[in-house]
Amino acid sequence: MITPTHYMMLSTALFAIGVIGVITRRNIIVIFMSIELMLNAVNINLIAFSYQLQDGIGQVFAIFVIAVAAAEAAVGLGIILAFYRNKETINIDEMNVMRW
Amino acid sequence: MAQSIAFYVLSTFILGFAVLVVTTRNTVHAVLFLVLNFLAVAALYVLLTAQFLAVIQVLVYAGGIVVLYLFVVMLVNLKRPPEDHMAPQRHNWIGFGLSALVLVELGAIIGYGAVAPAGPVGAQTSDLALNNVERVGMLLYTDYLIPFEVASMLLLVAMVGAIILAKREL
Amino acid sequence: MTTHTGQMFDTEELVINMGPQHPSTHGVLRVVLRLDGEKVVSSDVVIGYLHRGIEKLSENRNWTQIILLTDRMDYVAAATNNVGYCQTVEKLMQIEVPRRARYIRTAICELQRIASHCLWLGTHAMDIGAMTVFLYAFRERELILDLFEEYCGARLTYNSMRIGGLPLDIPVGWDRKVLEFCTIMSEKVDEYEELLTHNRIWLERTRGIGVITAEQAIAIGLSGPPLRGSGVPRDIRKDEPYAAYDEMKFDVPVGTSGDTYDRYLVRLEEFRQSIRIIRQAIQGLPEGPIVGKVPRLIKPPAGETYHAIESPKGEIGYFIVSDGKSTNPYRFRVRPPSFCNLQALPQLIKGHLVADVVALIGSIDVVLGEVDR
Amino acid sequence: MIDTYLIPLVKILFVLNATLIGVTYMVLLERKVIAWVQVRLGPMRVGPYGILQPIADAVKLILKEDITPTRADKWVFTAAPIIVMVPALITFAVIPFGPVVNLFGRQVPLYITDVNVGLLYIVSVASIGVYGIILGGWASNSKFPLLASLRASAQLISYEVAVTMTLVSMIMTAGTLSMVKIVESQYDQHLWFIFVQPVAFVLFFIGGLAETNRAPFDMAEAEQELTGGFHTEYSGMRFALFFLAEYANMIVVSSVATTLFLGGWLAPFPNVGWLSFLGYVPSWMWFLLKTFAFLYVFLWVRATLPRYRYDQLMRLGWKVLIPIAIANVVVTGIVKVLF
Repeated sequence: MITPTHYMMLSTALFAIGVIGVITRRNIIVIFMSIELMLNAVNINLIAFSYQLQDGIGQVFAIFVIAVAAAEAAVGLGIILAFYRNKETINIDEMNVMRW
Repeated sequence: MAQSIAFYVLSTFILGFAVLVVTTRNTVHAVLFLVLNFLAVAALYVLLTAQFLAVIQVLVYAGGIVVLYLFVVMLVNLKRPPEDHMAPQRHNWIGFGLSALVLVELGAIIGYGAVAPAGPVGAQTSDLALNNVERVGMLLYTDYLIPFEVASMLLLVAMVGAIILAKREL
Repeated sequence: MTTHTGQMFDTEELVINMGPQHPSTHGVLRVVLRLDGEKVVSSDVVIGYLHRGIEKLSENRNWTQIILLTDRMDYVAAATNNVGYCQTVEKLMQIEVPRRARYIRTAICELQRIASHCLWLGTHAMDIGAMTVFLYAFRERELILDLFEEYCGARLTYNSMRIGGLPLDIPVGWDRKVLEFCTIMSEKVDEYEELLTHNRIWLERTRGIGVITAEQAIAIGLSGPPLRGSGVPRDIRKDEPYAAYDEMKFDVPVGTSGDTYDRYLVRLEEFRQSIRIIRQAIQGLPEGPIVGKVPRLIKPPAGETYHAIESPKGEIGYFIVSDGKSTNPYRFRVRPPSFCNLQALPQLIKGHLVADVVALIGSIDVVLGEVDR
Repeated sequence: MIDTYLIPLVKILFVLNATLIGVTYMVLLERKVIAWVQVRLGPMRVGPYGILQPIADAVKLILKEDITPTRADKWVFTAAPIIVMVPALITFAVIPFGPVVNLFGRQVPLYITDVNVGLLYIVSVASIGVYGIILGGWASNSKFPLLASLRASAQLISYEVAVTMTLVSMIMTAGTLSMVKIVESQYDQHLWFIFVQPVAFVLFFIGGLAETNRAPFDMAEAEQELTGGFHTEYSGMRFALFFLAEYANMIVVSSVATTLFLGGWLAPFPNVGWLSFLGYVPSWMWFLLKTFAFLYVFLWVRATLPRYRYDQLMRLGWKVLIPIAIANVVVTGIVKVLF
């Protein structure tokens, strides 16, 4: 029998993978993707509880999370493109100046 | 029983593809694994009777956001691998340590938490499962109308912002 | 760490090799495009993939054999090449061509113009994506090829002229068939117009694309429909009439804005004018001999001459030097219209999109056999 | 046991096979129809009137050498045609070919499944197909395919917005997302939705042409411009998959249009007395006939119109179709509230 604990474990593990990705990788696109993984981990939790409690609010919040993720991806990737055009790199360790 | 099998299979896919996303060197491959991960998550949503969200996950995440990632990956046509430069002050073990800490912490919360009750009986035929779209839609357009409108404003702002950032000359 | 302070890097330009093996460069034209996204920043036109040395070859052939070589230049308008060459030699030798021969030459030239424009229309429309027009245009071209086959036995490289006149008189009943063809063709031209002229997509694809002003066109040395599309009413048939054109009534269509659409309209109107000329030439065909007084051994006197006629693609001119001693020309040089018109291509496609490049190559109507010779 | 596993399995197999055969014959139909438009005969050599041509084509494509360019990304190159083909096929899961009928003494619905998010399912699955196109172009490691795949993906994403907005107004009209219920709702209202939402129908048709990369929006595979498009480097069976997926997508779009606008499996004029004999034609037959009519229009358009330019296509999508689609949603909403 699958209990909400199972879903929480899954979501925790997914979140941890996302954290590792964000911290260890230097390719900023991969870092962004790791953030998406973390957002998905959150969504899994929300939906699992929505199912458990038979309440649609969890799903509503998940939709908001997706909307925020879309906004984040659009702006973030725009910044990456603008940055790449100027510096020809997407290595986050080289993004160490506030202006150029 | 079938639900358990489905859950474990999907979990394996989700975690396995997530690990591949984080570890693959080739960014395009990483994006592909991300898509597969999202599709598996969508299947998990179906398992949780959130059909509408599963469809939105595929439509918005897999079909929209990740395509954007793929575009950017293809546009930043890199001449040298992005990983070859590493700041001297950078220590990867801190990252692993931190995430291990997060994992332990969350595990502890789950472990010490009250023993969770089993899933609701007959969830597959409940109202939320059968009229998923209506229920979620009702909530979105009544109780959460203002957050919904704020989210739409956020998307509009993000759209304008992305265009201004990415366009070379306006 | 490398810092590029104050320096803006642009996204890399994409260099694309269009051709020599590309479905819409009309043969073996190679265009090297430097693209910014899909926009053409600059381009190089590379030619010479079909060079056969026809001009040099001609210096080692006798005067009659060269007619056959001229077939191979603009192979979609071989008869026009023949006429141009024969008239140049006639001018050098001052041979009077009988009136009947001149009338038949006129009719053949105009038939050839329709055939060439049919091929142009088909491929040009095909480049822009309207593939049905291609087959319709080829259907009518087929009728012309049948007429040519009946007249001289060949369907592509006719070798249909001789110095001083024609090799053969027209077959019995040929004139009637040509008139029948004229009736069919004038209906079909309306059909093409129905498919394209007012088609929204066609208008959007051709209007304002590759605009070239009259001054620019003259400066580049354009001739034929591309020049007339820019509004310059230059047509050798009118300005320096040859064959029987001085006895024909026809108009020279000109465009106004010099874009792809105008060049298209000019050529479509030329279809109708050609039909008009053919009707006049066939209906008013005089009786008489078909060959003038030509010596057995063709050996023009020493001297040089340039003579140009209006081929479907523009001004095709022959410059021939004879030393008066040998039975082959001392120097043979062709001014091919495709080659001169092709010079406009880099200027035309600059700033346009890749899709327009194929439309513009089509709109100036080049034949690579003539460009490279 | 039979109802839960065997019958769905048989239906899946049947639909899958019928689709694949339909797709191959779609190719023949296209060649024939375009040939007739162009006063030609089309394929005539293989079998009487060329009806065995698809089989000959399939044999040829299977036997051809499967070339992978040297510097291509092998995995992605192999995966791309599959990614294009699979979404095109699994969309048929929710398309209703007919109502529940009595077959060998059993109540069998003539659709594989009826999910409560059917229409959104189709849209979302279709949005996966774009990956195959992007990746196919990218993995070939060649310039023309890359250019074509960038074109194609931008086109698909833009028109997806327009089509989805159109479908929103249809959802509002029908009041449901389930494909079966949409047809039933047309039965209840005694009106095909094409008469309720003519604007949406036109938008959907134009969007469908663009979504399936058909003329006049076929710049992704514009042979005259890009020497074949994103599948230039593909050969043999992999190319065939791309090719078949395009036709499968056409059938999907036609089926969805039939379901949404043309009353799905319903017979026309059920109220006209002397036309009641139309009701004797089986329901799936009506569905197929309507789908076929829609497909024919696809081919007809291809044979008639020139090709749009890429920027014009984007302008049409963003500045014409999407605003009209949104306005249509608003108008539908207002009408719904008022009446």
